[in-house]
Amino acid sequence: MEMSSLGGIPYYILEFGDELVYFSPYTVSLFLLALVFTMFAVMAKPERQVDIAFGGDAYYAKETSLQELRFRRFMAIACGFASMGAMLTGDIFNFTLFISLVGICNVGIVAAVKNRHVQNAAYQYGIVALSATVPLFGAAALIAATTGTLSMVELWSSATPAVPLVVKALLVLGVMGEGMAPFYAAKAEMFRAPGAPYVIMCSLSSLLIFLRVIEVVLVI
Amino acid sequence: MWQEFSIGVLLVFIAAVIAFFALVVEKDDLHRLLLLDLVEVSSLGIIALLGTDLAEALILPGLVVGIAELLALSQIYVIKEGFRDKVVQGLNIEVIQADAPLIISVLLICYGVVLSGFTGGGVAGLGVVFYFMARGHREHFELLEMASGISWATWIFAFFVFMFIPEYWMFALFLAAIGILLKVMVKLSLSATIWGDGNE
Amino acid sequence: MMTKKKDMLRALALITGALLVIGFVLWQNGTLPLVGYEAIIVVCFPICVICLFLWWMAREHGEDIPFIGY
Amino acid sequence: MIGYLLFAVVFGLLLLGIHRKVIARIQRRPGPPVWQEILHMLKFSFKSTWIPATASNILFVGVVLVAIGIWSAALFVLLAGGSILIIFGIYMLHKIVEHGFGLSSGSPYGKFGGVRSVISAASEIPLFVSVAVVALYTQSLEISSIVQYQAIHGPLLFIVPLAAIAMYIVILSKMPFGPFSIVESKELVSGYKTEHFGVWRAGLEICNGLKTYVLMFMFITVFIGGIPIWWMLAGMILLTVSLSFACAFSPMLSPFDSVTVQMLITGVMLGYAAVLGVIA
Repeated sequence: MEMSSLGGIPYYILEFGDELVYFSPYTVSLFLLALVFTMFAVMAKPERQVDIAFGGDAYYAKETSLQELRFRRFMAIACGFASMGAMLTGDIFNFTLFISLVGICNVGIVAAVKNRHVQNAAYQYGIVALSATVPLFGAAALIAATTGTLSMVELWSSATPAVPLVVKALLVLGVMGEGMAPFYAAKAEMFRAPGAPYVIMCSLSSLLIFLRVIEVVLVI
Repeated sequence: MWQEFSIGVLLVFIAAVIAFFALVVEKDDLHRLLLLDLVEVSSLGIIALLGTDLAEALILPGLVVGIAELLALSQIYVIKEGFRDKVVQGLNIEVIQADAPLIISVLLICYGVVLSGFTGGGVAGLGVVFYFMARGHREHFELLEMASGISWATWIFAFFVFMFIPEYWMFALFLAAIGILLKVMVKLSLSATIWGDGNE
Repeated sequence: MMTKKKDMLRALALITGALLVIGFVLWQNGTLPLVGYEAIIVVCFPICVICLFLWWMAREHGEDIPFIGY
Repeated sequence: MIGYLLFAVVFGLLLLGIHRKVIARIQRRPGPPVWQEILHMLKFSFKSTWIPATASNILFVGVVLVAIGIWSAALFVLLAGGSILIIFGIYMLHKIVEHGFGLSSGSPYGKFGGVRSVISAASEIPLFVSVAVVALYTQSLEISSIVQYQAIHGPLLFIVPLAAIAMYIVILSKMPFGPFSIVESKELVSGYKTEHFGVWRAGLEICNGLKTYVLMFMFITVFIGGIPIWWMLAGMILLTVSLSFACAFSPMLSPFDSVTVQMLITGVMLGYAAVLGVIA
């Protein structure tokens, strides 16, 4: 499939030697969304989540301590930058690195909460994210081995040999492992954590990297 | 050559499958953390099989990300299990209560400084790790982090010298060697003290 | 205090509304490409709408529905 | 352009009103007038509002702006015949908006609505599969190329009926009162939008109108082809009525059943795509 028929015709391709960054309508719109939500994480105060005291009519609002807030805000911003990078980069290996960074940051965002259930969920998620680096980096290395290049623009051109389907599947598997956050929502332990602007960064970054990997897999 | 690469990839994948199987079967959180390292190594194996300069350039970030994730996870584990408040007073073994650790550490550090660069940093770092583990420590995380940051900046600065004023390459070389030596040493010593002793 | 806030909201609604109109005129002229005009709409339209609503919104202790006044 | 945008908002809200009316008639109630949703939007716009004390202030307001912004962008991409992948992305990111609405207020009802919207992520995969099936035939994801393909080969509705059904179910899951609308079920008060009242709700209504318009427009364009605007509007009303029948005759599923059904549909769609891929 042609590159222009997928994410639109690229406006601009920026090259640093063999690394490259490219701006197509698709990547730019995803990038801007990551930027907007990172700005929210920078500026917004965390909400004070209202909880009902069990067995009575009393309710109270959870407070987020300043130290916890600082750390989680930092992690959320780092996560935003990592997903912005993953949206724009045109280099397979950089892409995988950014994605594993998103994985670490997502773990970091929830791990700072002082709640055993939340930390347990973060730990399990971390194990999945870490083991997902095997298919992720493996796929990048196999792409380099089978085609001799890691640049997406070169992979588009028909001159380079096609990437095997198995390798694409490995790449998708890796991204799915790193971006597990939305699926952990089903357990609700992770999202029980207060701090909306930061928790939202988890699910946003996961969705964004899913969306980008679809494009990457279709074009290479 | 393609033949050899295919065999190598096959072997690495078998290793990865074994490691993943172990990870799935294991139920204890700490053991899973340890097994993760095994899993991680196989991904480095696939990259290493490329056998080019590119592979070398790719392994380093891969390794760094892997180690960072591992450290973060072990930290979460420590907090999750409430090991944070446990006081750690060094290894309580009779032999290393004497001056032996000091001498060994000094020797290792001197040798490391002579070697310089990445390897030297590793050797010297080992000396520091050994000293800390033997003697207990009252470390100052901020200080160690600052030293690491400054040495990293020196390293980067040296690269700029290489790029813009190559006449001074000798100076830049020494700067880079010392920078990376300090950085690796400090990083290693940090990992020796990470199972905190509640005095931060 | 309350009126100051309202003034600011009205000003913001007017500014973004003016930007929308200017964008339209420039697009008709051909100086601004369609994509640029659309970008202006995507950014300004939500701000304009919300500020407009907040401006004509009923006050806390005033009448329930403005314009009609009961 | 801005005129078209406003028209899309109003017409989308009208479609939602028709949806309510048809459901009411099926249930032998008189139901509200069809322009009720438009009146709702206007009414909410001058109700007094504030930001709850427990809310995360900037996020609380910001998601409303983002919600309107992304669907305006989706409308423009659709009109320009751009990539269907971008619309797919915006559709998925609407989930983040819902999540933001729910989490930012601090209310437990909102939070559960937001979390439910995230677990219903299973409904997106049929959409992707149907997009992939379409791409298999047209060799492009540009809407303009899809329209051209249909001008030559006839509507995709008859070529890949299962893909059309999958996308129909995806749109169904976004309609209010449907079997999959677990995010707005009544035990959660109003789900993710519980705490967004007054002006914020008016903004959300604008977003809903745009969203309905864009989704219906996309369905007709992708599966029937480029048709004149009057036929398009008539088609959208027809589509809405059929969706209303589907909503009125089916109970709302419990969250886990809803996700399970959507997963089953996804499985069927994946199999279908694989079969088509082998044949093609």
